[in-house]
Amino acid sequence: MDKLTLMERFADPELMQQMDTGDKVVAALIVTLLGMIITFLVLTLLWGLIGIMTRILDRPKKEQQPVAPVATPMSSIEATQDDDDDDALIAVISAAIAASIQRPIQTIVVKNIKRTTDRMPAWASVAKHEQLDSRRI
Amino acid sequence: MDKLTLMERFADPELMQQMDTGDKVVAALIVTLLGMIITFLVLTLLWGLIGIMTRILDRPKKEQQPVAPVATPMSSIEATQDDDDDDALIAVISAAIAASIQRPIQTIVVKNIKRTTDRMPAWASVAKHEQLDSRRI
Amino acid sequence: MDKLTLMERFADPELMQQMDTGDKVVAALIVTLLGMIITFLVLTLLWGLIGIMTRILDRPKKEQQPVAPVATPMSSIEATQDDDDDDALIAVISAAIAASIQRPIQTIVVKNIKRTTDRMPAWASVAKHEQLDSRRI
Amino acid sequence: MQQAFIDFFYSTGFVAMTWQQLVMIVVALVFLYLAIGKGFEPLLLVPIAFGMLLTNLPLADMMRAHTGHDPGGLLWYFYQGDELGIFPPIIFMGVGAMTDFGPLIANPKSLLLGAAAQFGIFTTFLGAILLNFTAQQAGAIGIIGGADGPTAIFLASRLAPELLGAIAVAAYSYMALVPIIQPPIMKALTTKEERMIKMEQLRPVSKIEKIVFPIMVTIVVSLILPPAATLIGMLMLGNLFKESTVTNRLSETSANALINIVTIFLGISVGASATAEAFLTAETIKIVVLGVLAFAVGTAAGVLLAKIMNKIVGGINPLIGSAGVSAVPMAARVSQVVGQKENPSNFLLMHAMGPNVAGVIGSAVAAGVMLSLFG
Amino acid sequence: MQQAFIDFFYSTGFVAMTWQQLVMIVVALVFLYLAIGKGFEPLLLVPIAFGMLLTNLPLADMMRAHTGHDPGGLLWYFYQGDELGIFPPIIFMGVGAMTDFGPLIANPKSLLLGAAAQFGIFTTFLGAILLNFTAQQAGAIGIIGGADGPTAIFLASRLAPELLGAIAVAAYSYMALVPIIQPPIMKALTTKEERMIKMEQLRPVSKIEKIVFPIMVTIVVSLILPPAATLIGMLMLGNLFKESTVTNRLSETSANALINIVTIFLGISVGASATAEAFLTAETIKIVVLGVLAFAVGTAAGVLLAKIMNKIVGGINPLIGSAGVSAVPMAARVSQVVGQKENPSNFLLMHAMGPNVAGVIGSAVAAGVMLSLFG
Amino acid sequence: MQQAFIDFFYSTGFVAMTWQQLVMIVVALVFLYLAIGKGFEPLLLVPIAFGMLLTNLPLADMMRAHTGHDPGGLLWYFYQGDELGIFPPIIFMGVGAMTDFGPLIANPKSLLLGAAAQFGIFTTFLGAILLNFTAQQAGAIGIIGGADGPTAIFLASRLAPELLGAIAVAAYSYMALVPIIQPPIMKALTTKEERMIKMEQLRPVSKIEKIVFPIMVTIVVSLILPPAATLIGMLMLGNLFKESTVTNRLSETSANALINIVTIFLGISVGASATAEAFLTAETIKIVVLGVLAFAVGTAAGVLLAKIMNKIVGGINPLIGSAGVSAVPMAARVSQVVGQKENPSNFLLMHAMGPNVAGVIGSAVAAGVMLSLFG
Ligand code: NA
Ligand code: NA
Ligand code: NA
Repeated sequence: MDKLTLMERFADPELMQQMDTGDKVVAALIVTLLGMIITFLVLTLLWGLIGIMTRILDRPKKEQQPVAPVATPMSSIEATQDDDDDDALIAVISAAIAASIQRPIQTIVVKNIKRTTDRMPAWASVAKHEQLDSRRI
Repeated sequence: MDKLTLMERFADPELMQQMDTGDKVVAALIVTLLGMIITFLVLTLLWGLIGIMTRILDRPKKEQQPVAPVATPMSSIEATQDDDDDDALIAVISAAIAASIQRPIQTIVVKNIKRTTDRMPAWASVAKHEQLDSRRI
Repeated sequence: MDKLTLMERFADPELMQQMDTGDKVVAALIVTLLGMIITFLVLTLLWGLIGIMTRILDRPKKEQQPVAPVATPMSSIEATQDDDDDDALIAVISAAIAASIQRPIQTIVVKNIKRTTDRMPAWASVAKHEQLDSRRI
Repeated sequence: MQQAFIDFFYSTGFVAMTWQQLVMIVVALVFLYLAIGKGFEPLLLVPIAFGMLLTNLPLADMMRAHTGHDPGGLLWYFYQGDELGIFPPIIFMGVGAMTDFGPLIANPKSLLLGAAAQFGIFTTFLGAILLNFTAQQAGAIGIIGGADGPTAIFLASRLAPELLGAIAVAAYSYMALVPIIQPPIMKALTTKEERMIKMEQLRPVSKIEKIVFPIMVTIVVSLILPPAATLIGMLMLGNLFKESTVTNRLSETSANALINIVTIFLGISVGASATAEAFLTAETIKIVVLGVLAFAVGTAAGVLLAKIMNKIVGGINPLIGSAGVSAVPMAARVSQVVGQKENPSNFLLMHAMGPNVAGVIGSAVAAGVMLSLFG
Repeated sequence: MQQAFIDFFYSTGFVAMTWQQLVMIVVALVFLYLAIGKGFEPLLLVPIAFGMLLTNLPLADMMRAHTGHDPGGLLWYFYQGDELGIFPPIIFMGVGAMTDFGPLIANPKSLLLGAAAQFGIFTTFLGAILLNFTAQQAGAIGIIGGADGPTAIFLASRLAPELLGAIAVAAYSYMALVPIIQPPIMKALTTKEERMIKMEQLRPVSKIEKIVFPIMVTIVVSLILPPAATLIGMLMLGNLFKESTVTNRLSETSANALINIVTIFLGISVGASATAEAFLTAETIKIVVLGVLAFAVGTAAGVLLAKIMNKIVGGINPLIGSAGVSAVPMAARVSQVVGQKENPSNFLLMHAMGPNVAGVIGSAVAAGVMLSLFG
Repeated sequence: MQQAFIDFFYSTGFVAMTWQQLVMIVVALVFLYLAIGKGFEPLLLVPIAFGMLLTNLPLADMMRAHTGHDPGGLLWYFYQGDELGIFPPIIFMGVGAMTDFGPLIANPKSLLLGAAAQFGIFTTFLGAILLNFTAQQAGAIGIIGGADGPTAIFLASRLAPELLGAIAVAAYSYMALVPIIQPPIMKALTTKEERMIKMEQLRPVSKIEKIVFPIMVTIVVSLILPPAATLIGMLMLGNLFKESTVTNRLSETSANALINIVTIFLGISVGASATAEAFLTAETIKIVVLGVLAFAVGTAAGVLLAKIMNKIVGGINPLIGSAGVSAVPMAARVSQVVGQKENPSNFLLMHAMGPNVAGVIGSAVAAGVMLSLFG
């Protein structure tokens, strides 16, 4: 009886009950080995592809401004996890940082916010307009 | 024919049609009585259990700060029923007004914003963080 | 064979395959004509009904303030398409104040906004109240 | 060509319309007017009335069941959520996530008032039996007096689906009419002195009590009345989401997006079950009459028990008894308004919220009794 | 062990992939590029393209139907909402909750332009018949010219489910291309003087008119064309939620959480219906060609009728006629942009919104005609 | 009358309750305490525990299947979303819309750590075989070590639905216990010097990389492991919604209303699958033991590979290896906290997020292997 048959019996709940422990362990070890090899294989392949992707996409963009996560001290790291264009949000992140590093929140003061563009404001209204844009849904 | 059979016949839509009005009324009165007794029984039991719960839970917590409902004067109650405690909402509505009366939004300059409390400001961002925390969902 | 039968055959996917191109074109032309006539008929009827509706509903309301759409310059419309959010909220709060105290919006400059209460700020709380009102859902 | 037009003409709804459908369309328009123009329960009456309009448009056939290859009408799909008893408990979860049981925990004898006000349910049951309804139908009709829309729909879907439309419309209509139905009864049964009674401030309720309460109620009520477990369980789960404070995302969603979505589907499809043939019957008229009876008796029973309790222990304004019918929070507001008319410095709202939320539990219990006997 | 690896190798998608699937994956990637890189209708093209990608991954079998004990693929469950005609009307409700019919009520002769632009639908129908499609298929293909995604999907699901993927993809693609397809046609059919015409400011529309309008349209259109009741009814219900102002919670949810959820499921599953075997056919090519014809004819018809109306009554810039195809609000913006190029002080947007929303009604009417004849 | 009361008494749950149900109710209360009182994964444990409570209330029968004319219990309807494999992928979409793969793209060798930590899955598989589970059950049990709730539920629903309740409860419980389970293992396997290693700043990742990444992963993983396509595809679609920035509405809804709604339904119904008869078995105890083994082995494997990698290429703090088990973001936080205890100026969080999100991909891959072999 070769291993193909072993695996086949192993995969059938009823036949599997009739296997002796030795066969079961062999089959299970094959699964373990196969599983770990495939897992490493797939994730290593992704590693390689990320490398290729980075080389293709990132080179001509080197001059561009960095978009995302820089390994910085805790504070700015936390900041990058969210929409960094949102001051209120960043404020909240600071609050979280303050909380996690056990410092009084009052020490974080947003001193001055100026709005100089004609941007439409808010939350709700953004959604509304985006909806209008996507009206043809 | 005892009442068990009466109730059984009453609960069967077809047999019930054949009952005379007297029997129906008797059965309905039993339902009324039974129903009111059970309703009172259940809610009275809850009353008792709330009493026990309060005695167990509230005694060691007497020093704690009160958490909830105090009989409030009507004025403030009504206030919460209206949306007037919510500047922000009105703000959004006003934005629409501002837009419809063609005022350039640049004319609104927020010069200085200070956060002095430990309130999390924001809406979306609170949710964001909570989501991050619960990422393993 | 009259046109009733023609249309009936046309509407049956199997019989339709057996029709010659001439018949198909005639049927399709009937559909086109019928379709356009009905479309115009329905929308023209709506035009008439809107006219009637306006005459009935709008006359006693002539003095009321205009509610809606004014032809808006493109610039400001386009502005609304971007979703920059953050504390523009505060800007909008000014608009709200302006609206509620009936003053032109340019005159309002929010110099300093302090949060001094532990109030729920927002949106969310409005919804809460509205929900309470509609609790009997 | 001419023939095609004639054919088309006969496919229009004008030709197929019956006078019953016309009547129902007018009824739908009246409900829309009451909801939008008069502000009567608009969140439910607008979808219900619109559903009623859509379902009575001749040939549109939007309640057509899905069979074989025919895809079925849109409203029929929505209606499955009512018929299978899925939507009302979800709404109850949202309601729980909006409800504060604090006033009830602070003053648990309110529960008696919430029980008394269910008397309307059972007297109406009796009335319905006399009007020749079956026991199942009578139970579903009686529950209108519970002044609780989802409970009424849930019970009707289980006991008398053929009456669901009429029962739902009656329940929500009377809930909207609470400020008109209740005050005369309240005044007739109380003296001026009673109405002027000021009540003591309620004690603060701790967070832990508010967390334990929904769990306790779920277990106790479900053990005594297993058929009430679905409604009570979901109500209390929503409340637990809220009071635990660690599941804000879930309580927010229960009380917003989810309840709104379900309300839309439930409202439209409940209205859609009121087709001309199902609605324009003698039964509907009987249900309408029995429904107002249910409300009136329930209100009276609540007020009278509060009166008696005041005689015995004192310090209870009988006006809060009427709030026991549920119709949260409108019935509690009626107590407040009527009380303040007699004594402008009297603030009964919070005290009335106790019986009010007790009434929700009370009608779920009554529904459980009906299911237990006739389900 | 070795055998196990060989078995595993044969279970991978690399081995099973057909060249057709590869082509479809590339097509999906191109759509993703257009949606994300070029901003063409991303809210729909991203989920559609991703669904197209997922469905063509060999052996993943995500469109596998649920049968017996086999649970079925995820995308098949989503697809039921399209196939049973549930999702498009829900999207229409959300669209209604976002739409302002004010410009149409203020200037109701816009309705004629919304009617004229449906000419593209019917000429395309004719074309499709000549290309040997059945009447049902031709009707579903023609509706691409309505420039209304949910209407196209709804009609295709009823008349020609086998073409749904191709029709949906064509409809949304061309809607995204409106700013490219329309301007040359608009310029070719109008003179510089016409394009420079300034239009009078629209009158304000009262709240009561905006409330009555959706109810009236529902009744009138549904009576004339019962099969259009589902789409028109839900569109107008959403609008009523919005305009009544007493059901803000419902309009907010319709226009946000609910429409977004349904858009995700509809988008993915519509894309998923474009499997290689269903999509890579001669029919798809014909549909793509017929679709652009539909858009072009509809645009031209709208402009030409506006031209004629201007000749008769004056004061109408023919550029607003093209907006009658729907594709709200993009077609109206095209009118604005083309108009402003000729005369920078010319603001046509609001005037074009009238024909634009009329076009939505118009295509629902046209869909109703098709369903009435061939459903 | 007396008889009626006796009958009623026998219809209460008190009479019907078994001791097993009582035990389950107590277990549910303990879970509620852990969730609310101790803050362990409350967003899932509260609904799971409440579902467990409801399902074990005698006679309430809320998991009763819909058959013929019997409408079925509420929780059974919710459970269909688990059983048919619909809910977990939707949750994965929401998770994708909240995940930032930037740290992984910036440091792709994290992927190896995300692979290593899956070793716990396969050793647990071996253990489960030795404890006499079938291969299907062993696969579903092993995946607990993936520390990924939706993956565990998805796999259990496909391979061993009879164990779904126990597996889900074990998976979420251990995920909640990550801060307790992992640190001792991490300390035992590393030296103080290793724990003090500071890591280099991560490079910035461009928007285009973040957009291409989810598409690439979907295609590659699905081609190698077609059964993983559903989970990986939905995870990556959610991420694409987020990273493309042109579909904000969809990512917002995926990550809020939609995931919350599905979480409620999934949580309640997963808990509800833990009925007394299904849960109080020797299997559950085995699963609980195997589950903690899976976590421990996975953690150790991650740390050990990180140690080896540090020996080879240097600059890698082995503490980030434990984050490879997933349990995002708690496992990454544990790395941060443990690292900072040795060296207060050490910030490992972002470096640990790489293996952490890689672990999500890793367990989906492992699940795909199990489905491929035993599905
Ligand atoms: Na009640
Ligand atoms: Na159109
Ligand atoms: Na994992």
